[in-house]
Amino acid sequence: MSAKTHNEWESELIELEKFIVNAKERARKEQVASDKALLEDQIVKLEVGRDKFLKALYSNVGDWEKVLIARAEKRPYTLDYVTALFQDFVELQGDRNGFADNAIIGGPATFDGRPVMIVGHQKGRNIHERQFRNFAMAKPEGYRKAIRLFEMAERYQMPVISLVDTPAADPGVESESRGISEAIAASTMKMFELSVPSIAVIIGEGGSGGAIGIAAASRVLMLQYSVYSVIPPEGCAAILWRMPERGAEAARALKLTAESAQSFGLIDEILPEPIGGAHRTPIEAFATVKDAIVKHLAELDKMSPAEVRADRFAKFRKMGEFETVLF
Amino acid sequence: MSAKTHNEWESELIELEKFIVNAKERARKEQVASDKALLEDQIVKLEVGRDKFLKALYSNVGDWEKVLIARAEKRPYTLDYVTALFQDFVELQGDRNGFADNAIIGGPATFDGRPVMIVGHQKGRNIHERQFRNFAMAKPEGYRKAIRLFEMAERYQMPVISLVDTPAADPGVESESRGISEAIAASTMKMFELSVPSIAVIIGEGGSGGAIGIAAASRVLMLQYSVYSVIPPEGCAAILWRMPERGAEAARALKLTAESAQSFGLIDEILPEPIGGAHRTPIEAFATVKDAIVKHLAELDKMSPAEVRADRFAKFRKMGEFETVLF
Amino acid sequence: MKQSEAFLQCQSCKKILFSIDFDQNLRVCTYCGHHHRISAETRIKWTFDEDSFEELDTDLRSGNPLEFPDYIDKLRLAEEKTQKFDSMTVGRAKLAEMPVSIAVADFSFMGGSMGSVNGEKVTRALERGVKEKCPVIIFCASGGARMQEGLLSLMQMAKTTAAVQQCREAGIPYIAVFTDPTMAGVLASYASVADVIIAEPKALVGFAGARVSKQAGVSKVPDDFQTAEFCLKHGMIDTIVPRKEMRSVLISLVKTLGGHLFVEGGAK
Amino acid sequence: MKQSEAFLQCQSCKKILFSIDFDQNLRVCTYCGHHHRISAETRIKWTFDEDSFEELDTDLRSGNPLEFPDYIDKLRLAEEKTQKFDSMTVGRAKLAEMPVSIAVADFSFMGGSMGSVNGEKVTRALERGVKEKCPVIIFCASGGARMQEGLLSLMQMAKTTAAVQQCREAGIPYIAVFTDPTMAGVLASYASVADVIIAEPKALVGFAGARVSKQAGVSKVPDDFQTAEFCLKHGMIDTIVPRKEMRSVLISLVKTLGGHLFVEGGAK
Ligand SMILES: [Zn+2]
Ligand SMILES: [Zn+2]
Repeated sequence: MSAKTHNEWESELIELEKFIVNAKERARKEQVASDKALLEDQIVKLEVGRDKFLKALYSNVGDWEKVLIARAEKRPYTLDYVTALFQDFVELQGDRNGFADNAIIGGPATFDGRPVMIVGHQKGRNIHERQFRNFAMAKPEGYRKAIRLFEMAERYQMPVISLVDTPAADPGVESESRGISEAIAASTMKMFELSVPSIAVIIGEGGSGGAIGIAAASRVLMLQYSVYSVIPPEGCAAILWRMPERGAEAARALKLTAESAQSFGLIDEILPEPIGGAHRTPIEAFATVKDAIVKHLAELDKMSPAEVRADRFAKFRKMGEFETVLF
Repeated sequence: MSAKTHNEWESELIELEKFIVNAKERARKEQVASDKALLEDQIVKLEVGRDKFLKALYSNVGDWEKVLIARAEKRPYTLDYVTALFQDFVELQGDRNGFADNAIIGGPATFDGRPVMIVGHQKGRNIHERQFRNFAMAKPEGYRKAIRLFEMAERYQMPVISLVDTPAADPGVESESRGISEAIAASTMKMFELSVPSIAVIIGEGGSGGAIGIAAASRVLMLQYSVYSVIPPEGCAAILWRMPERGAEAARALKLTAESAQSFGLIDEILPEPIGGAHRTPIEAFATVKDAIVKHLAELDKMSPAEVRADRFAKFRKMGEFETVLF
Repeated sequence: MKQSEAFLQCQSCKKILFSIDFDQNLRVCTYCGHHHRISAETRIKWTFDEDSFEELDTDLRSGNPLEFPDYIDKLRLAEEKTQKFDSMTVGRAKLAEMPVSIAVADFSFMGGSMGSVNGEKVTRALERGVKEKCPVIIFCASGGARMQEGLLSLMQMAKTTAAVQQCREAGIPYIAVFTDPTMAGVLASYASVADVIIAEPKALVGFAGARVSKQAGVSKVPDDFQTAEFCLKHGMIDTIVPRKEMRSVLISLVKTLGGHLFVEGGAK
Repeated sequence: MKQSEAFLQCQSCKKILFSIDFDQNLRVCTYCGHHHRISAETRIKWTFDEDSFEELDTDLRSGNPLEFPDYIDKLRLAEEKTQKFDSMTVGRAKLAEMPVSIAVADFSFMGGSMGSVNGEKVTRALERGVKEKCPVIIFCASGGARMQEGLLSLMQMAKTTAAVQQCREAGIPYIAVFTDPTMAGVLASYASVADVIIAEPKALVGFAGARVSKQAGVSKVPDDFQTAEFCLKHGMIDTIVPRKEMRSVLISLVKTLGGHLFVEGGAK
């Protein structure tokens, strides 16, 4: 039986870590020197054990477990990257059409000494935040805000950095009535119009149409344990077998991992995560993402605006796998 | 005391016309030949009198009376012009953002053998139509639809013909919440972006911001008895004297006539109406409007796309009257 | 519709119709006006100039890149049933002598779902418009992206949308017609960014399947939710056109929006 | 605010404030946070680099083209009161050494209404951005178009909006700040089409005056109707920024959006 949440999958590790914390507390309080030394000795051994366990657990992460890691609530979210990697960020809000969205955030900032435009899905860590962010499921106004920011980026020659992390676009009646489909399509199309370079990083969940609306970029990078899928595995299982609980099986069938995406030529690079995942050592994940963006921007900087456009079109034009039949 | 409605102002004429119709009916039914001849003789005299009266009434139309004529419910509306002057019209609807507006209509059509894009305010003739058209007061979605049509006109090299006939933009809470101001401004701005020629004809009421949103054209023409104003005269009277009923006085103060607009260099041509107004002989008004559009399009056709833009900018750039003080 | 020789039953109002009348009325119920689904061939025959259609790209066939369970079986079944490799039929046609590039979907092939072949054919139809300087008309019918091709299917959304952008850039008008049903991945890509969107009456048009909306805890759903009429009311489509007027409306649109592409007697 | 030597009263919460504190707090009430209206000079002093402002176009003065009743009297009164010819103060300034073209409105001159002079000054400020390749910042405060100049005032909406279009075309970022109040003809023209729109907290922002909305039979009006907060909720502005953070937010925006205009140490 597969784990249902990231915490469940990591439960033994988490127990072990809790145990070590308690042991350290006991050691700190222990007055008798010999007992304290004994305890400290045990802690070292426990930590070695923990490290081994961690390495073992993360040396063989299954497709479904990647889904769990990608969704982990401890995982760094868009605003964590913004805080860590960018300066001068001013969040710009609103679609200028009557609505505001909190599942997609964005605005101009300085990155590595140059102006860029950031757009990204934002998840929440507690129930209040999650509701405020609508579980990172953007409504039409989120994509229309993105379009506005993309247009600004084009006018003022700022590369676009988009951070993708959504289970899906919002499927509610309101979103439907304001044209969620059109908003996604128009945002995707706008990304192809850009003559400034764009880089999309799938930092967590790349959830179908909700993701592609801000992911049609010059370069698409995926963190090692992020996932990118045409449909959530539970939804796939519900359609195939009428059993949403067979998500793990569907996850394998859907080939939603970074390796698979790379093997089909759909992404440009996999960004390795620290052992134990981005959530365990965020500072390393931030550095990896930063270096990757710097590197790819440097390559894209060599292109003329027309080349940037042509390169992006060519990249997506090739996507697809089919046979050609001879009659 | 000024008339309050167009019907009130024309009341004697309308009575006279009714009397003639009745007399004709009596003449038709009259069996006695001599009596019939007498009646017919009277009718000829009545008609001569009617023509004289009509000419006298319309030879001296005051500013306020122009407001009444511009608002007359018998006056030809946008769709009347569309039917009379255009072929292949397909009405395109929706702002593609969640909302539809019936106060502004538009779509592509053939005019004088060439494709054009039509955008215009639409009034209603009965209470049901008037409500459906929101009294020609467009909501944000009306201007956003216009923007969409302007963009299509630009892409497919179609001149824009806009027909202006609105008391004002919709001032309700819904319009405010969806950004009526932004919609008007964005639509006005989009008109300046166009490199295709544009012609706006004020066919009735040119009501402040509601009008300008679709009237920032290469050429602005006004029908003789249409009005174009920064504020409805009643609104002006309410602000100035706290007496909306002093509209006639305000109408004179506001200088909202075609002659005045022309004298300040704000419009390009006054299109004369038939005696008795466009509503009395619409076919003549249609011909006048058609000829004027053909003529101005022919002039604009001589310009390159860049010249069309530059010409429009230069035209509006000059508008304004002020003094320069020497220190 | 259930067919029994000379009679059949309307799928909507369940009234009994004569087969001959039904076809003469373009498979629109004479009682309730329900527009029944039709094949791509029938659609093309009823819409474009007689014998003007030239089919292209018939050699594209889906593989099974993900080795997705049961996919190949489902594909072969659909191929056998329809004698085609995909739901999309594409090629050149004419409307009142004006050349157009067309793509016409047939829902009966795996629910019109968009996999690599589908996306490629749509992309080529749009590109053909750019290359041959003629307007593009796409009749949509799809349940969405093809799950069995995973992320490859999702990328068809980006690929086809990019092709629409190139049409815009090149001044090529693109008209989409939403037929029953036009959903999800197709609606959220090339379908919704057409210059002009026409829908057939009562066509189902929406982003999320009813199941998803229900899961999302959607309680109050309007009666006309996810219909063409709902879309029109919400400004998402331009107009609803009954099947029998479709051809003449398309002619007007191609003539006006495509006017810059044509000179007297043919393409520039 | 009513001033009586060392004390004054907050216009919103009516609490008594020390004049010195009040100025040090940028005329924001320390109790309720109400942002009181300030003059253009004060605004410029508190926002831009010290002594960087160079005022321009001070020679423009309104005439009375329509010979509108009482207009000249009202104008002369306002001129006397403010020692200016118009509510708009325009010129060059700097933000953290970066050159900007600015226009700052003062509501106390005839309610900041936009006549020919006002429109001309805004237009010139925007054009200056294009000519001198620097970002444009406009602080808005206006009741709307100036009725007394009739159609000439309405055309200022088109003229100023056209100037914004030219900024966009030339790659010149334009930031608008809505201060209390930003209404009607100004809101429906250059103000609303800025790249970035910032509002001061609780600023009145709307299209139709309360009187018009009432005439239109508007019954249910939300509590925050026509406030900056209402606009933010409805996606019409980017952010609400308290006066004391305004300078630093503007610096970030000019630095990022205007980055392509600057090289180390000054304008390109
Ligand atoms: Zn039926
Ligand atoms: Zn206070």
